[in-house]
Amino acid sequence: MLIIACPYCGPRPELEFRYGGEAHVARPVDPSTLSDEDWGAFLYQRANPRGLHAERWRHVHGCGRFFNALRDTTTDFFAATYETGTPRPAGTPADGETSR
Amino acid sequence: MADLSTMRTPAIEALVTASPASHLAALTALPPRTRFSFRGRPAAVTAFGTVLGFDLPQVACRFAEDGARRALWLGPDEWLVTLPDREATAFAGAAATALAGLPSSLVDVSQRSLALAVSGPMAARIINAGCPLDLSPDAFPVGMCTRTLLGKAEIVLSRTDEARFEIDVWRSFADYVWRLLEEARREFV
Amino acid sequence: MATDQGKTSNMNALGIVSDALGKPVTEIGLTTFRQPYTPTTFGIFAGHSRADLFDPVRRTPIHGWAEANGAVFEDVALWKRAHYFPQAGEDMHAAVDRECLAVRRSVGIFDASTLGKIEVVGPDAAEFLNRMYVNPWSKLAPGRLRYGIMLREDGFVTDDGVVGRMADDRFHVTTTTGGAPRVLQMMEDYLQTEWPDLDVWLTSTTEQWAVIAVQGPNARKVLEPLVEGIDLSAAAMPHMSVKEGRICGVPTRLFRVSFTGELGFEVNVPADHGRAVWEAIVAAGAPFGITPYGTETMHVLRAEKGYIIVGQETDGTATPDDVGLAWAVGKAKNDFVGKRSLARASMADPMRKQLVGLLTHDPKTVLEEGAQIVVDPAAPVPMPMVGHVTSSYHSAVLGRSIALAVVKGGRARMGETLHVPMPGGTIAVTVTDPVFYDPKGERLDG
Amino acid sequence: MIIVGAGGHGLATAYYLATVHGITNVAVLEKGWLGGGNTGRNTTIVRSNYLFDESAGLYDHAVKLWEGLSQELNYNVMFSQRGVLMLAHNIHDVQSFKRHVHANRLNGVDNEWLTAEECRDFCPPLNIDASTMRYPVLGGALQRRAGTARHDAVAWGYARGADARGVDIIQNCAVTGIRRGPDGAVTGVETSRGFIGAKKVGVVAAGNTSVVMAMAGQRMPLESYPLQALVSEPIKPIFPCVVMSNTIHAYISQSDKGELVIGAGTDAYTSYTQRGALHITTHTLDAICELFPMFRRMRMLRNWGGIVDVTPDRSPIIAKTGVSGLYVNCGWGTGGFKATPGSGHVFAHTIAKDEPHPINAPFTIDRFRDGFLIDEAAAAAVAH
Repeated sequence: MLIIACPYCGPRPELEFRYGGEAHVARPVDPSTLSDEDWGAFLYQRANPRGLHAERWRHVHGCGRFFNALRDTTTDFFAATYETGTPRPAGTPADGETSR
Repeated sequence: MADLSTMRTPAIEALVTASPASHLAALTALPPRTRFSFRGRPAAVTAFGTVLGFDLPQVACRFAEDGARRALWLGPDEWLVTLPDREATAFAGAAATALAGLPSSLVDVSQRSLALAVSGPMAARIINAGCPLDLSPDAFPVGMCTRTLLGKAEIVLSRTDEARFEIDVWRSFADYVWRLLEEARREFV
Repeated sequence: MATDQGKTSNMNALGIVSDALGKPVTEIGLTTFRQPYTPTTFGIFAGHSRADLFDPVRRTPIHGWAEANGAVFEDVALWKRAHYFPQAGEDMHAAVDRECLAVRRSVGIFDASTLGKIEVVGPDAAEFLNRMYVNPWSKLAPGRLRYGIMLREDGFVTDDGVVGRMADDRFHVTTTTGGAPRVLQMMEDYLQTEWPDLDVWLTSTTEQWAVIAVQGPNARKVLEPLVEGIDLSAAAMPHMSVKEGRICGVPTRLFRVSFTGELGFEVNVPADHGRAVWEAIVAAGAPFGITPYGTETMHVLRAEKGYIIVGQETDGTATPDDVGLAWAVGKAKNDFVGKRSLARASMADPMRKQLVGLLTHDPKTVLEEGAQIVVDPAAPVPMPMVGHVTSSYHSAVLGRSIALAVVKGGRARMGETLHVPMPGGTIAVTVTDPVFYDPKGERLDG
Repeated sequence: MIIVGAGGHGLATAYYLATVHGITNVAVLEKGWLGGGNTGRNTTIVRSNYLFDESAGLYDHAVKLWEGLSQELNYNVMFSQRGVLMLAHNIHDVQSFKRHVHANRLNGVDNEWLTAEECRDFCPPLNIDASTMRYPVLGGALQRRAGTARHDAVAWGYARGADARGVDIIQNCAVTGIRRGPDGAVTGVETSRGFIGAKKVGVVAAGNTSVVMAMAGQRMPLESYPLQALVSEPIKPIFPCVVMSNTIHAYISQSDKGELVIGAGTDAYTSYTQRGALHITTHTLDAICELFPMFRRMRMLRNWGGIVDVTPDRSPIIAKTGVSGLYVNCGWGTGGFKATPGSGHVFAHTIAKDEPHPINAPFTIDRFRDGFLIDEAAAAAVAH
C-alpha cells in the first residue's frame, strides 16, 4: 500500500485517498469555443507516461482536499506532493522522466 | 398534539445495552451533543472564534476546547464544532449575526453522527483492528483528531487522553462500527 | 516462483545468475517479490469481513418500525430499504397493488431517508449550481424547489434530484440514494480544482435528516393538524415549495413535492426524531387508512407518471433529451458541466434511443425488464434491436400492464406496433407517451 | 511489416497475416519474452455475453475461433467450455443481467438466466444461504459456451504457427522509436537492437501502448493500471466452472493444475509496476470467502500483477491511426485474453487491407471525438 504525504495532514495510508487522474488538465474557460477534436482531447486523452507523472489525489477520508503529486509510475515513488492550483515544483524532471 | 421534540430514537441502543464491560477496553456511547460543520474564508474564521469563545485551531489535525465546547480541525477550511444541546439555539443565533456578510457556511449536523468512546489500556489496539493509522502517542498524541477509516466506515477519531479515544461516526454506520469494535474487543471482556 | 513468492528463494537464483553472467549479485537486480512470503489462508485475509461486517449495513431511522410492521427489505447500495409491506396471505404483487391504490385513493407513507442530501452554502451557491446542473438556479426564489439534472462532462446523465432554495445563499440539494457519494465527490472536484474562487461550501446532510414522504389526495389533511408555523394550503404552499417550521414540536424542512403524481409532502426532520414523527403521522393518518409503502410501489407510481429513475431509465449513455428532459436544460446558460459534449456529432443522431411508453396488446401481459424490442420479429439472428424495456409493472389504478422503454427514434414512433421477442413467444406492444396516468397533472393539487 | 508486442494478440495478428492474407514478411518485436506480459498473467476467462451489438459481434467472433483453435493450430490450447456464471446480488443486477440475456439471445450469443438454486446446482461450492450473507445471491447469468483456456499455450500455439510460415519473432528487442518519412508515414522502428524498416507497424503492446504511441507523437485515450490476480495451492477438482460477481468483486475458476485462480481488481492509480497493493487482493478474498466459505482455509500461494490499458468506455481500440502506416490494437482493459483470436484476426485484416474488418469498424479512436462510445462499463457498471 502506498503511503502518501497529504500536503495538509502529512503521510497517510493510500486507503484514505482517492486517485483523481492526470493533473494540470484545466477545464477550458469557454468549452463552446473548442473544436470537437480539442474537446475530445480534453475529455479523454491522457499522457499516461512511464516515469514521472503529475497527478491528482483527494484525501477523501482525511481533510477532504484535492492536491497534486509527482509520482514515478515505474516505481510508485512519490517525488513531491503540492497544493492544487500551484504549479509543478520547479526543478523536477518532465513527465516520463525517472525520479531517481 | 403531542410535543415529540424530546423523544429521540438513537441508532444503536440495543447494541449499547448488550455490550459487555471491560476495564482493558471499554466501549461506551456518548450522550447527544450539538454539532456544526463550519467552513469559511479567514475573516469568517476569526469572527466565528469570537462567538465560540476561543480561536479555531489552525494546526492540522488538532482540536481545541474550552469547557464543554470543542472545535476539531478537519481540513484547512473546515471545522467540526461540538457543544451542549442547551447552548445550541443561542449559539446558532450569535454565529449567524457574527457571520453576516462574511463568506462562510454553518450547517447543523447534530444528528448526522453519534459519538462513542473507547478507553482503557487496550484502546489503541482495539481501534487499530480496523484503523490503519499509527496510534502510538508520538504519532497520534492527545489533542489530535482526524477523519480516517475504521474498517469500511469513515470516522472522525480524536484522542482525548492517553488511553481514551472518541469516535464520531455517521448514524447509519454506527451499527457497523460498534460491531467491529466489539469483535476486536472480544478477547478483553 | 516458490511458496515464498521469491522473497528468500530469489537469493539462490541470484547466486546462480551471478555465476553464469560473471557479475556480482548486487548488479543482477531483483525480481518483483510480493507479500505475503508464506502461504496464507484466505480466511486470514478476510478477517472480520463476513456477514454483517462484510460491508456496513446502513439502516434508516425508521427501519425498526418497518421491520416491526413486516417489511421485506432490498439492498440499495449499502442501505436496506423497505421493498414492500405484505399483509397476511399477500405476495409482492398483491401487496404492491394494495399500496399503490391506497396512495392514489387516500394517502400513503414512505421512508425516503436514504436520499442523498447536500447543503450548498455561500454567496456563490446559485452560481455553483448553475455550473453543476443543466438547470438555471439564479431566479429560483427562496422557498421554492426545482428538479435538477446533473451530467458528467461527457454529456450523459449521472444523477438527479429535487433542490430547495432555503435562502439566497443556502440550498438543500437531494441526490439519488446510490449516487450521494459520487455527486459530492464530483461537486468537490469542480469546486476545489476548477473554481476555487467561488465562495461556496458543501456539507453532506444525508444522515442529518429523516425523510418521510406523505403522498395522496388526503396527505394535507393528515399533516395539517401536526404542523406549527406552516400553512399547508394550496395557496400558501404550492407544488414545488418548501417551508421551515415544526411538526409535532420537532423542527422540520417541509417540502411539497411529489414523485407519485399525487398531492404530496416530504417531511424532513432531524434523524433521531424520525421514528417518533413517523409514528405520529401514521396515527394521524389512521382515519384515512394511511398505508406504508415500499420502494416497489414508489417505482410503480412514478412509472405511471413517466418519471425516470437514474440508473434504470438511464445507464450512463443517456442525455437529458434522450429521457425526455430537454425542458430542464437552461437555454440561456453559456456553460454547465457536460454542455459542450451535447454538441458532438453523435448527439444529433435521430436514431438515438428515446424514452417512450409501451402498452402490450394484451393488457394482462407484464413485460420483463431488460427485454429487447425489435421492429421485425421474423428477422434472422442476429436480429436488429431498437431498444429495451427499462421499467415494467402491473398498474393497479389502470387495471393493466405498463412499461417504460428506450427506443431508437422512439418519439417519432408514437402509435407504432413493435415486438418483444421472448423465449416463449413474441409480445406485441404499442409505443405511447411515457405518461400513463393523469397526463395533465391535475392530481398534484389533490 | 512490424508487430510491436509478442503477446497473444500480437502473435495472433502475425499468424492471421500469414495464414489469411499471405503476408509473411513480418517481424514481431518483444521487449521481454514471448507471452511474458498480460498473456502470461491473466486469469484466462473466455466469454462473449457482452451487451452491445458491436461488442457481442467482436467477442463472439473470438469464441467461434476459440472453438476450433486447437485443431487449427495443431496445438492444444486447452480451451474448456465449462461455463461462466455471473452472479446477481440486488434488483439492479437482475435487471441489468436480464437485459444482457435478452440482447445476447437475439444476437445469437448464448446466455441464460438461472435462479439462485440453479446457480448452486451448477456450481456446488457456491453459498446461497441468504441468512449468512451480506449480499444474497438472487440468481445469475450463465454462458455455457464460455470457459477458460491455457494462456501460455495460446501464445506458444500462435507463435509456432506464425514462425512455421516465416514470421520472425524477435525477443529482448524493445522498440525505442518510430521513424517517419517526410510525408509523415511510417518508415520503420528503432529498437534496442537497431533499426528495422517497415511500411506498416501494428502496435499491440497492451499496458505500454501509450508509451509506444507517444514515439509517433500520438496521444491516446488510455490509462494504464495494475491488475492483480492470485492462485491458491493446488487441490483436486472441486470448482467446475467460472464464477464472477461484479457487485462484490469476486472472480474465480480452477486451473487444470488444480489451483484456484482468482482475479482481483485494478489498483486505483496508473502504474507500470506490475505490482499493486495488498488491500486489492484482500478485498477480493473477502468476497471469495463470503461466496465460498469452504475456501476460507485455502492458502494463497502466489499473487502477481499485470498492466492493463483502459479506455474511457472500457471497449478496445482496433484501428488505423492519424499516422499513415501505423495501426493500433489496445484498450482491452481487464478483459483482453478472451478476445485473442478474434482480435488478431480482425487486426490482421485492418493492417493488410488498410481498412477495418466490419467487426472492428466501430472500434475506432475517433469515437472519443464524436461520442459514439461503446460503453460496456456504463451498461454493466463494470466490465471484465
